[in-house]
Amino acid sequence: MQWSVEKLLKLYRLMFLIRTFEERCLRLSYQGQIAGSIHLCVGQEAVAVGAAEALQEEDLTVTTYRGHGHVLARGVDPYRAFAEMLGRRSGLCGGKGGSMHLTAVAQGVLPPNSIVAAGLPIATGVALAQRYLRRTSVVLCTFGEGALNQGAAHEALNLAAIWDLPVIFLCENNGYAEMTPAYSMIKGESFAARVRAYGIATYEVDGMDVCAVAEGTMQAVEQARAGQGPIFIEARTYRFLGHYQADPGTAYRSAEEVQRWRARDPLKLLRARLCEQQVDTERMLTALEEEVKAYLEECERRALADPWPEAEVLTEGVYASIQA
Amino acid sequence: MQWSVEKLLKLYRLMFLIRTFEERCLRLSYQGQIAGSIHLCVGQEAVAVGAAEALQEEDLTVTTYRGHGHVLARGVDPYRAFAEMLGRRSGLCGGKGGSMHLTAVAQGVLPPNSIVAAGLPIATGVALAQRYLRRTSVVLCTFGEGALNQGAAHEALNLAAIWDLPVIFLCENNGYAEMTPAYSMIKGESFAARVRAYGIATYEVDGMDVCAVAEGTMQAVEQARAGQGPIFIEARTYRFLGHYQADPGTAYRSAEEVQRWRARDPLKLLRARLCEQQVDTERMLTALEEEVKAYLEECERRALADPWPEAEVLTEGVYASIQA
Amino acid sequence: MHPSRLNETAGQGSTAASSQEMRELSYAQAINVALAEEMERDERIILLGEDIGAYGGVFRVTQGLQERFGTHRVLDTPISEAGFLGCAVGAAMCGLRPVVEIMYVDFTGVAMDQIINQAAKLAYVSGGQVRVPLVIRTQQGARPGAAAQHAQCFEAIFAHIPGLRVVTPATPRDARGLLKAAIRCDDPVVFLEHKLLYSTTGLVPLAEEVIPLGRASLVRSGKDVSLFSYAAMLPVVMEAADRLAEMGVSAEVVDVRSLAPLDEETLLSSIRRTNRALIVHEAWRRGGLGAEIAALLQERAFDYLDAPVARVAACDVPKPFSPAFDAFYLPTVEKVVQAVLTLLR
Amino acid sequence: MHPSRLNETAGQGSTAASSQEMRELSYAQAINVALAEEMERDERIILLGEDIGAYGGVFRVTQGLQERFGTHRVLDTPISEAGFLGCAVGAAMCGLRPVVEIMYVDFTGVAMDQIINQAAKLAYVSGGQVRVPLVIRTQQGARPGAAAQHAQCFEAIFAHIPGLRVVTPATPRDARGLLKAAIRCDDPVVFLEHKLLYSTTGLVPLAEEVIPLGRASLVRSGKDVSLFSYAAMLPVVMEAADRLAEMGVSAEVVDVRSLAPLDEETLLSSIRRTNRALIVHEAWRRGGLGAEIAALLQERAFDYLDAPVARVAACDVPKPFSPAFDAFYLPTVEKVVQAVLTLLR
Ligand SMILES: Cc1ncc(C[n+]2csc(CCOP(=O)(O)OP(=O)(O)O)c2C)c(N)n1
Ligand SMILES: Cc1ncc(C[n+]2csc(CCOP(=O)(O)OP(=O)(O)O)c2C)c(N)n1
Ligand SMILES: [Mg+2]
Ligand SMILES: [Mg+2]
Repeated sequence: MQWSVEKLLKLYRLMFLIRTFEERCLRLSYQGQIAGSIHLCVGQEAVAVGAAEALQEEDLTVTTYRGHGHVLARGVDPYRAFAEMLGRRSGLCGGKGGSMHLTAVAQGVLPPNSIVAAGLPIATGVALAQRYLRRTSVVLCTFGEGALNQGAAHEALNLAAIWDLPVIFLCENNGYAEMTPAYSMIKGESFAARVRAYGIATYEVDGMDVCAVAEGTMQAVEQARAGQGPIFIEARTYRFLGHYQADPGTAYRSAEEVQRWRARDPLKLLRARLCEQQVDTERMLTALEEEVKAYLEECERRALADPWPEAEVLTEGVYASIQA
Repeated sequence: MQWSVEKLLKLYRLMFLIRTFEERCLRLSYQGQIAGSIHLCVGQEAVAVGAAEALQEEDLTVTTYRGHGHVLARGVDPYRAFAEMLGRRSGLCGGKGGSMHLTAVAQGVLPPNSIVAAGLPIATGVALAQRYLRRTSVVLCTFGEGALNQGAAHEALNLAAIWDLPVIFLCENNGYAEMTPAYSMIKGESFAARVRAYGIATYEVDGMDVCAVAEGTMQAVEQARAGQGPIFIEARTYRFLGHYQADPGTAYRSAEEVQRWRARDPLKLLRARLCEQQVDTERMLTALEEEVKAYLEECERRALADPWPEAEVLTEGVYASIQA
Repeated sequence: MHPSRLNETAGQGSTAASSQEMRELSYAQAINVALAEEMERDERIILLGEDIGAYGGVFRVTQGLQERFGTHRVLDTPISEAGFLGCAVGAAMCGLRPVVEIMYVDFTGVAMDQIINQAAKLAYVSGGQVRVPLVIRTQQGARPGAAAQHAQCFEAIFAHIPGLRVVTPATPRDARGLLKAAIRCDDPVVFLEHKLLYSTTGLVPLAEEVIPLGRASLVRSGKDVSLFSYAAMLPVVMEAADRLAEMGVSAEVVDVRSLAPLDEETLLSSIRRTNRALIVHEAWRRGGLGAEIAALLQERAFDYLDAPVARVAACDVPKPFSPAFDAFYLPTVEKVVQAVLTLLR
Repeated sequence: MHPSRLNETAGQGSTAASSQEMRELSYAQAINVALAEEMERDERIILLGEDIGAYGGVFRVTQGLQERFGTHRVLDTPISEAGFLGCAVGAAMCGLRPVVEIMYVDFTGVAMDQIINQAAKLAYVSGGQVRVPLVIRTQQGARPGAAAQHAQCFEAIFAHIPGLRVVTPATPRDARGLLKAAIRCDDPVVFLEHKLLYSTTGLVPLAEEVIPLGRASLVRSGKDVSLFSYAAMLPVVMEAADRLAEMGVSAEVVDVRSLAPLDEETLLSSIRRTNRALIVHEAWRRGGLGAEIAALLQERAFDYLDAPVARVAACDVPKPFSPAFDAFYLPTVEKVVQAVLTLLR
């Protein structure tokens, strides 16, 4: 597929924005500004940006606690994402969701999940609704390879298969589930074989190459939108940081392994590709990066200045109304 | 494999005993003597008897609500099984379990389960304990094909695979889960493919041919006992009656289909095989049948005469002791 | 009880019914009618569950609905409760109004994450960006010969979870009217039927009747003691009330029916008049809904209490199979009468 | 309280400790010590859970145990709670004594069938042919920034289920002693740790100490009011008691710690002396364990009550993320003090 420089720059900008957003979050966490656990996708940005590139505005995303990238890639305002992670009134969920539940329905982002694999059945239902309502939307459902050890994942794959639902199951295989190496928890080498056994076609893509992810996902989206049922994509990727902010990510993997993957940093790879295509890429990218940095700094500053939610809203919204 | 006439007669006797036991249960149910649901395995006796034939005394069985056959095939006293189903004090579980939980630890029968697929994780743990305690026992875990749509089944298969546990997963594919045709709930034709994706070897056997089941299970038992991990056997079979006593089994399958399978009644098939091997089979079998009938009539009679459990035992056994 | 409340409740009971044309339906039929009427009214309603379509449900509740509304609206599912309940949560967030059947409440064990962590929470955590208008229909309770994994009552578990509504009808009329309200409600509702009630019959208005969630129903007025109960225990309690009447004791009976949120006012107004209360349910006593009601009544009506709020419930053991245990395990008319007599001593 | 009981309880508290050599341990370390000591003593004990082996557990509770006891005794599992919990049930029936770690209590949602329908019932339905000596260790509760699916307290759910024992320690000493008892118990025990307590420290005897299940602990004597609480709420309640003391109110504090079966006698003897009680827990109020305790106290000590039994608990909403909500959502010292003052009015 041909990728225009503009398009590649757009993808680069988004990946850089996600990276910078998360680095800021990590700092805010260390400073005690962001409370609780945050699960960063640093290193996995190409998966988020590539997949979102393949979606139309009306498509829907069901992601996880490691979903900041997927959320921002759908065009969600980073200021409101910061505000949510900071627990402010202006946050996407008014401070009720936090890092693990960044919801933005206007951008097609349904509530992300922090129960491993719970999103798969939900995404299947989202897809059922699309088809039932004769919408052409497809559903992007993202999860880690560890989720495929959870029973709910299997039930969902089977349902999506027998009902031919328009879901793209995007498995981000980053090699670890928390501190556990992926291949120590399965016999053999293949997660995808499990999925094929349900009668679902599977692709594998290089999760560090945003164009490869986008191309794979586009093909999947096309099939799903054409009513050819669910598709499974396994993106081979890596998280550069730990499982969450309190994990340096060093106890269970070698520095050498991390280095090997960092050499394939999706930002670096795209930068290299851009450099091949255009002469003054470096200058353009530097300018772009400066712009993004300044933008996010401003977003963060605004969010930090925002007020906390008020006590009264605590009890609001548990039920739709007192009386149905 | 060579099967002696004595051995075949023994298998016939057991299958006939199970058939007769269940027919008596059905009558007792219609008479209101047995309360609640009973799930008969009429038509599937060859699976129970063939599988048990492959086991040693120290091996363990984890079966289901449709497990009367598996329980009796392990040599459990039919009188105590009747008594349990009748809710009597002398029942296997003192009347606390009933049809769905006929437990007989002395014969290697652990508590059967009435939650679909819950037995698979449990059997996996039973196998873990055998290996840990350096026992050579293997575990026979039986379930229907419908159980493979339940997440717990997948989790268990994966655990058994990665830990190489000595479990024989025996799937009785009788074509229906309650009133739902098996193949309407999966895409494609294969349950076994799912299992192979976990790195577990699978066999398929003719579930109406007791010798075929026994041979397949023997091979599986040998492998499992040799530490070659779990094995999956799919026995193609059919239940001649409904899902449970209140289901005539006619609404969702054709009379022609039932007839086709009844033509392969495991008792008939074995009778035919015996006739080929020996001249006066008919007479021997008739005598054997009469003996079994009389025996079970007596078992039932005794059980019916037994007293009900007393009120005091209701609260006994919920906890091992008041104070740990 | 405020007079106005009394009238309201009675209007949903039987007094006001004289002006309405009625038909006799079984509890199972009443649920079937409610589903059909609502599906007719609102295309967004779909049904999911095991054997509910072609077969019409193991308890025959969904009979004829797939034929009438099509396989796209009445979906037979694999044995995957977590899967299809989760699927319903997703569909509910996106414009459908799914009604899921979990064949026995006991099987919610395999789908509890989707109920507790997903259905109950996603609307709230999203800050109201989504709602989850989902009905989880299931049936619970014991019947003779039901064993430990097919006889439980889980209302206390569901009622403990903020975000869930829990309802349990005792009559065909309530079954229809409450289910219609549950389906129209924008929250996840756990709708608890009782296996013993399916074949019981009663009058149900021909006309539309939506019975609001969150309201208890006064089914018998009395002045000496308040009996709070629901579902299959209600007939037991009514029989006990008859017996008590013969003994000169006037018992008021309230069908709690909406278990979460509770209709606190109706319960409180009753006990403020009778000064004594007994709660009867089939769930285990320890940590059952009776505990919440007792705690609430003594908190908010302490000065009205002439005796402790009492409870009659199932014995705290797994339901044993043998019918010989049933009278010891379950609440009975006799136990209710005795408990009331103790209260009055 | 019987004097004998009081002594017993105190013996497990601090009075009798003077004769014992003590060491300071954190709550997490105390659990680690208990596991190590028991595993040393009894080869049948194995551990299963996610990231508990090589890594030593996300909360570092099982640190060093795999190294010490081997990979055959400390098993890292896939993310399959229903699978490995069920596996532990099976192993427990056949001679092992598994201790399973479920990383957050919230994740029991995916394994609830194995807890409620299997672990709790199989011994009973088998008529005692098997027992299920299984410990389910998990941790619960809120901390700042914990959102709805990582901050719940499910003790009321487990306590409702006959066949389960439910325990929750508040101190390192209790953590060690109660866990040892749980491991030695032949029943399934849900052992609820609290994430906020892991880093708290306290004195733990060097010598063997097994603290019996089923006994509450009197941690502070008082005469005006009884405060019943447990786990991470205990420090809150103790601080409230200090504040109340400054105001001239003498509050007795009982650590309920064994939540099912409950130590009814200790709770009753306390309220019979103080005539007023407040229950404080972090689980939701509606249908929380406080309901059971309140119901019980008014049932069995009605004539001793000078005021209704009161409850302070979490607000009935999913735990919202923002720390700004915490003081409104959770019980606080202030709320406890206010509730007591109301009781005394
Ligand atoms: C049901 C459940 N079990 C355990 C956890 C704790 N947990 C959170 S993330 C995680 C690892 C998930 O691994 P993977 O699916 O590969 O996703 P990744 O974090 O690598 O993106 C675990 C075990 C959980 N959130 N839910
Ligand atoms: C978790 C769960 N869901 C549903 C049921 C109700 N149910 C009992 S048996 C059954 C069908 C099982 O089919 P299969 O596994 O093929 O076994 P079979 O009955 O055919 O032997 C169902 C759905 C149950 N017992 N447990
Ligand atoms: Mg991963
Ligand atoms: Mg079947």
